[in-house]
Amino acid sequence: MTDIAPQLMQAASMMAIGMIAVFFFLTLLVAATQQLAKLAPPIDDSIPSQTSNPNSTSQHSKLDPKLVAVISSAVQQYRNNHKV
Amino acid sequence: MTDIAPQLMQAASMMAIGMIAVFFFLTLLVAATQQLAKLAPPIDDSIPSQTSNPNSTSQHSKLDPKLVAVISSAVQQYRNNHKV
Amino acid sequence: MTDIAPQLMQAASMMAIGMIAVFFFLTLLVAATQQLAKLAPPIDDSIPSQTSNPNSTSQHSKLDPKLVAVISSAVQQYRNNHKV
Amino acid sequence: MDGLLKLWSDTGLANFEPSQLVMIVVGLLLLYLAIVKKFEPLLLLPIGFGAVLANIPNAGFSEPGGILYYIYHVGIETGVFPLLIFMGVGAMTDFGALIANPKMLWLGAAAQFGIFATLLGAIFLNLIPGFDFTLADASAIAIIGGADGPTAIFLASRLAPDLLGAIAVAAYSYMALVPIIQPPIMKALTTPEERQIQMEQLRPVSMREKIVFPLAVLGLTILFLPAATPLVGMFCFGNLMRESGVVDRLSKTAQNELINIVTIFLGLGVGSKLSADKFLTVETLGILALGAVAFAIGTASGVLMAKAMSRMSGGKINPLIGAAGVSAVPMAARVVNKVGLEANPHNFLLMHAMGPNVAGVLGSAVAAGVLLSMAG
Amino acid sequence: MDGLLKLWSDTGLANFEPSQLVMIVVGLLLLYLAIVKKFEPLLLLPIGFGAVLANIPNAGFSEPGGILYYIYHVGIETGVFPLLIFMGVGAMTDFGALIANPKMLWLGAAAQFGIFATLLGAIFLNLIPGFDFTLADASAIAIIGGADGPTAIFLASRLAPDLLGAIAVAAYSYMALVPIIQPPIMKALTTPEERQIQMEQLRPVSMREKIVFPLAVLGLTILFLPAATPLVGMFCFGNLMRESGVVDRLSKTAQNELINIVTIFLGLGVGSKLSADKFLTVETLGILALGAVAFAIGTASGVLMAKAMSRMSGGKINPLIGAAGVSAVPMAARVVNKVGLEANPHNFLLMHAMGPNVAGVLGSAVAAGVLLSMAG
Amino acid sequence: MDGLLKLWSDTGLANFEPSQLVMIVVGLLLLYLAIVKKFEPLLLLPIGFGAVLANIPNAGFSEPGGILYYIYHVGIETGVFPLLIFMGVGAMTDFGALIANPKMLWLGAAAQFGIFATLLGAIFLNLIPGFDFTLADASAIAIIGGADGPTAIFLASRLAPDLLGAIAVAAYSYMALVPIIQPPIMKALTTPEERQIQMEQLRPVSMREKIVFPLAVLGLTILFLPAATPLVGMFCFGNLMRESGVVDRLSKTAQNELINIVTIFLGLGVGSKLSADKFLTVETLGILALGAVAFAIGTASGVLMAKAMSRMSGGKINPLIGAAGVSAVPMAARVVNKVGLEANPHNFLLMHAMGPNVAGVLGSAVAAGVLLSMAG
Ligand code: NA
Ligand code: NA
Ligand code: NA
Repeated sequence: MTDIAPQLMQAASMMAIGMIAVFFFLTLLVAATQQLAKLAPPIDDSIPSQTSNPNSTSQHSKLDPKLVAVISSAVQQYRNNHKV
Repeated sequence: MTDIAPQLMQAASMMAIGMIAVFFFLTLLVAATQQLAKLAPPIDDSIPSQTSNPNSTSQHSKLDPKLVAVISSAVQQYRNNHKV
Repeated sequence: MTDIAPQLMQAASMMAIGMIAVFFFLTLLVAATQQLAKLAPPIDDSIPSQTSNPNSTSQHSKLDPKLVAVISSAVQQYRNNHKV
Repeated sequence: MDGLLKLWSDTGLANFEPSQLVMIVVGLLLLYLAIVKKFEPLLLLPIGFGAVLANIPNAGFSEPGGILYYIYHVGIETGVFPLLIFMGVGAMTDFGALIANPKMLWLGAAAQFGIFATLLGAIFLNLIPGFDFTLADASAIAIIGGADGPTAIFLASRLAPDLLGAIAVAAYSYMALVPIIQPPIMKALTTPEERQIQMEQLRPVSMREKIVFPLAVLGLTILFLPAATPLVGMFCFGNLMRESGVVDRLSKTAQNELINIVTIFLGLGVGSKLSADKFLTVETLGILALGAVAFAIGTASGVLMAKAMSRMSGGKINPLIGAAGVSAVPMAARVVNKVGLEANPHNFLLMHAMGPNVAGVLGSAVAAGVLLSMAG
Repeated sequence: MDGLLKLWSDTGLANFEPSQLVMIVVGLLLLYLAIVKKFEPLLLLPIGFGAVLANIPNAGFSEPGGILYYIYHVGIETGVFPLLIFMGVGAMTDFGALIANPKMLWLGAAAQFGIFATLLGAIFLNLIPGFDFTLADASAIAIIGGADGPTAIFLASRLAPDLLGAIAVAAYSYMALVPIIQPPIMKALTTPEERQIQMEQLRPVSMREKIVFPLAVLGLTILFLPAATPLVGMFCFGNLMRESGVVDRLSKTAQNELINIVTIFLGLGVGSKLSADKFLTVETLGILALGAVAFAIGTASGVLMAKAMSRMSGGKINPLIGAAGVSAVPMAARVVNKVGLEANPHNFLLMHAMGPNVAGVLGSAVAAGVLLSMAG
Repeated sequence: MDGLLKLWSDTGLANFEPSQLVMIVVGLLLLYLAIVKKFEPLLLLPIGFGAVLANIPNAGFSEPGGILYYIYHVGIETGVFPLLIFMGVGAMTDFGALIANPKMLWLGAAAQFGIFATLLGAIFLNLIPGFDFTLADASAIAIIGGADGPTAIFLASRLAPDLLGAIAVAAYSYMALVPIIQPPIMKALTTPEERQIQMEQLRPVSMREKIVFPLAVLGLTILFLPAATPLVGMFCFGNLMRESGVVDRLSKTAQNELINIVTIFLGLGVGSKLSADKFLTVETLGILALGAVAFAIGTASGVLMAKAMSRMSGGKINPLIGAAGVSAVPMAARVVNKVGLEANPHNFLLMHAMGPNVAGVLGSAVAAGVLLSMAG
């Protein structure tokens, strides 16, 4: 059995330093992000993060005007053809 | 004129061996595929290979419900606008 | 201060030659393009260059027949569901 | 004045060698075939343009530092581009018709006789002074009979890089000519009654069969012909991505953007091999002649095999579908459908011809493996 | 006859070594996990297929001249492919939830304890005869606890290329197993009351914050941990392309075609490292065991940190979301949502778990930087 | 403790050289211009980000093994990336307006005077101590006046790689500044009456003309200026793919995914050349000054040429369109349209300005060929 004591010491030291570094770094980032919120004014372009996922439900009220035009025309054609 | 006899012998031998190899290989594949058909139970996900080409005709009866909703809404708008 | 006279001479010569070359080349291209117009008969596939930009407005009269079919069917479904 | 002289001394006008001019005309001819005649334009247009670029005096496109040089050495010499094309083709291929009727594989096997007969023919050509094909050369030429572009390019890059340009041009040209080459042979070898045979509708194929099939193909290749695994492996990888249904975004990219990008580069790179000293030789004439022979023999042997199978099956197989065994997907299958419709306006053979058609891809990949193993 | 013998002497049948057969079975097992069990199929399908190809006798896929050889050396040895994946992931990542509630970053920090505990564990394994991990090896193994595929591959390519295959397989496998590994730990460490905590809706986040955030992350990395800048830099580049709103066509390509192309090649290249001599070792068993430990410890430390933060905040934080700190985006966040719904059918934690989830990506990139800096 | 010290000794904080900090600020400035001012964001965003990454101490992005190192050497040093961009731009370009009115080519020719005047100016700068531009340097700087990004990058990579970063930044910045630089010059050199001239509608152009045109351009380039064929050839290849109508899938890929992928890499690679020792020099100031001069002279000479042509044609040509001859597609044409509308609200010059605009691309590619041939 090899003597793993020195390696263990090193690994333990890396563990301690690593966790310190990670927490130190991310704590700085917490602070920076909080500052960021203060600096960024609540401008118009604010968007709720809740709805930023791409699978948002389709919104009935806001139809693409071009699509509406196409459909309207189609309805017209349909009526003409079917003598409604 | 060079003596191509040895080359011809080699080529003829490659022809014979090649055709044997191709038939041997594809015959094994015939057998394997037939076995495969026996092992694969006729499960729900079976799809007729006839209709697996991408240019299949559109199916009237199965409309995307979202599209129907959009169109219904468009029709509604169209009616309101045109006082049908 | 370095003596830049030889470099200047070279640059001036490149300027003269360069402009001559550019005009010579593009003049040849003018001639070639004019010839091209004579050779290319005014065939059916001629398209006005004005309308070749991709943002052309949608054309009401030419609807994709498949879309019309889908919409017609949707209108039918809509009517059935809404007892118009 | 020195400047103008220097500029003049660099012009194409002052430097053209006649052979380069001829090769540029060859390139323009390929562009004409691609654009006006619609001969396999996806490949022949980039190949033709590459041929033009490669033969410009003093431009250095295919010398170290030139873009065609990099494209060729990075993508074709290594074999990477044809293999990626093969992966994309695998992702586009539906083996359903073949799984439903696996005996069609024999048609794909028979049609490979075009390859091996051409191998013999190439050696026979050595009887004519001026021809001196090695066995490796002959093998690379013979694969034209496989009617499969990436297979031909891959094999030529391994066995006869000097002939690569001519072989690729011949392969794609004859694939485009399939509607002209095949019908007379198909009609000469079949009776009107045979051509009218209607075939039974194919059984449905389960998703599970479609997933296991490429693995079975790869498994057999591993066991019996490892030399074919680069081609077969990448093809089956593409097909497995397609059929597994769990990596649709990868499959779609392999079928579209990736294969398009590689096609552009593959074409340019192949075109860069159309240099005068490699192409304007009597060998090229031999390759073009042998390629036509290969397609004709492959078609004939496919039809004859189908005829034999038709008799053995009691007339359930329309012998026309044997012609699709040369691959040339999907052109050959469409030709079968067309000739079938001429004989019987209600006889749609397209789906039945897809079986031998994709079998032909496997068959020529196997043949390529044999050639690589024995002549490589 | 000589020809047939030569052909036979080249077959897989005549050349298989048992270890290659075993590795092909391993590859098939990965394909099974990917296709049937839907274990991270985007990576495990190409990895599995690459493993099969790489172990074919006489095919030379991963020897000079073979396609997997080129893929590995061009894209993985250089670190380019994992970095491009990371760029694409950055372009897909919405930091909105994290910016709205930056304290979630501490959960992403706590969960990295899984990494460092595993580092110690890997060295402890050296007590068992047969194991002899260096500190670099141990670091590469430990990063499995980061639950982030490209980070693991990048670090392994730098610190322990021989272990790359096993590490990548372990990382993706355990990421796929997150729904099985995490819930018991989450339930064991929380009370039913804690699991029912509903969290306040997140505030809206301005576009400006979203643009500056990746630059702030990069800035801090530059100042304090340059060794992490390859990963963090490419990630932030992708995210900036996404959020800036001025290069949508680049952002879309980075999120789709480019990442798909690179994923195919990354998977094949990683698979090519699954050779018998590298994978069929006792080390692989150790790596698989340590990987499971890493995930479990990371989950536990995330949950415990969240528990502490919950108490300090007066019960405004549901401790379940700590489990998302391991990253495994978006699987871990979905698991949090699911376990939350079990406790309270009206409690949708998904968006709240996205904060720690993307924090975990940053956390493990930072941890990777520390490991690179200290063991590299 | 040793570990913490080592970590500290690696931080950016402990290693920053002031010049690196300045370059990071330059990178951030480019990001600001790209995102907030919308200055050619497709290129300046990646360039700016690349500049930030390349100047991180101890990160090694642009040293062997770093991702920017590979990107630069594989794609930019070889000239491959700018040529692929040029191919994509060719596939996006509609020569219809130019074919309908080929005399517009003279405007594209005249505007190249900006290039050659700048060449002289760069040599004159050598009178100032600190400047020591070679003729190759001066040529690479002068091409900024071509107002064409890939042409400038390609030429700089061949003639003056050390100046590549500054040249590319200047080229793209001034292209973005076209709406500010050009209008005063255009107004100063034209009378209100001239600016109100309405032009006749352009004749329809047949598909055949559009197909033959790129081949004619290439043909003339081959005959008279082979040095320009890399640029012109790839451009015409892209255009032929577009207009031939037979390879739409290749053309679409060249216009979208491929050009997007290459743009990301090109930008990062150019940014990696923005290192302190190459950029923080008095030469950069000279390049920025010369670039502005080049744009101004190019605009002026284009307008003056158009003015002359207007008089000769009896007032059928609006001299404003001469400004579009610098290229900067499509920005310069839009500026022409805008200035024209100011003079006459019913005067839409956009389509008429597209002719000189695309002529300017050809003109500067030809000029680049002359410079390569004489200074290379
Ligand atoms: Na074939
Ligand atoms: Na993580
Ligand atoms: Na220009």
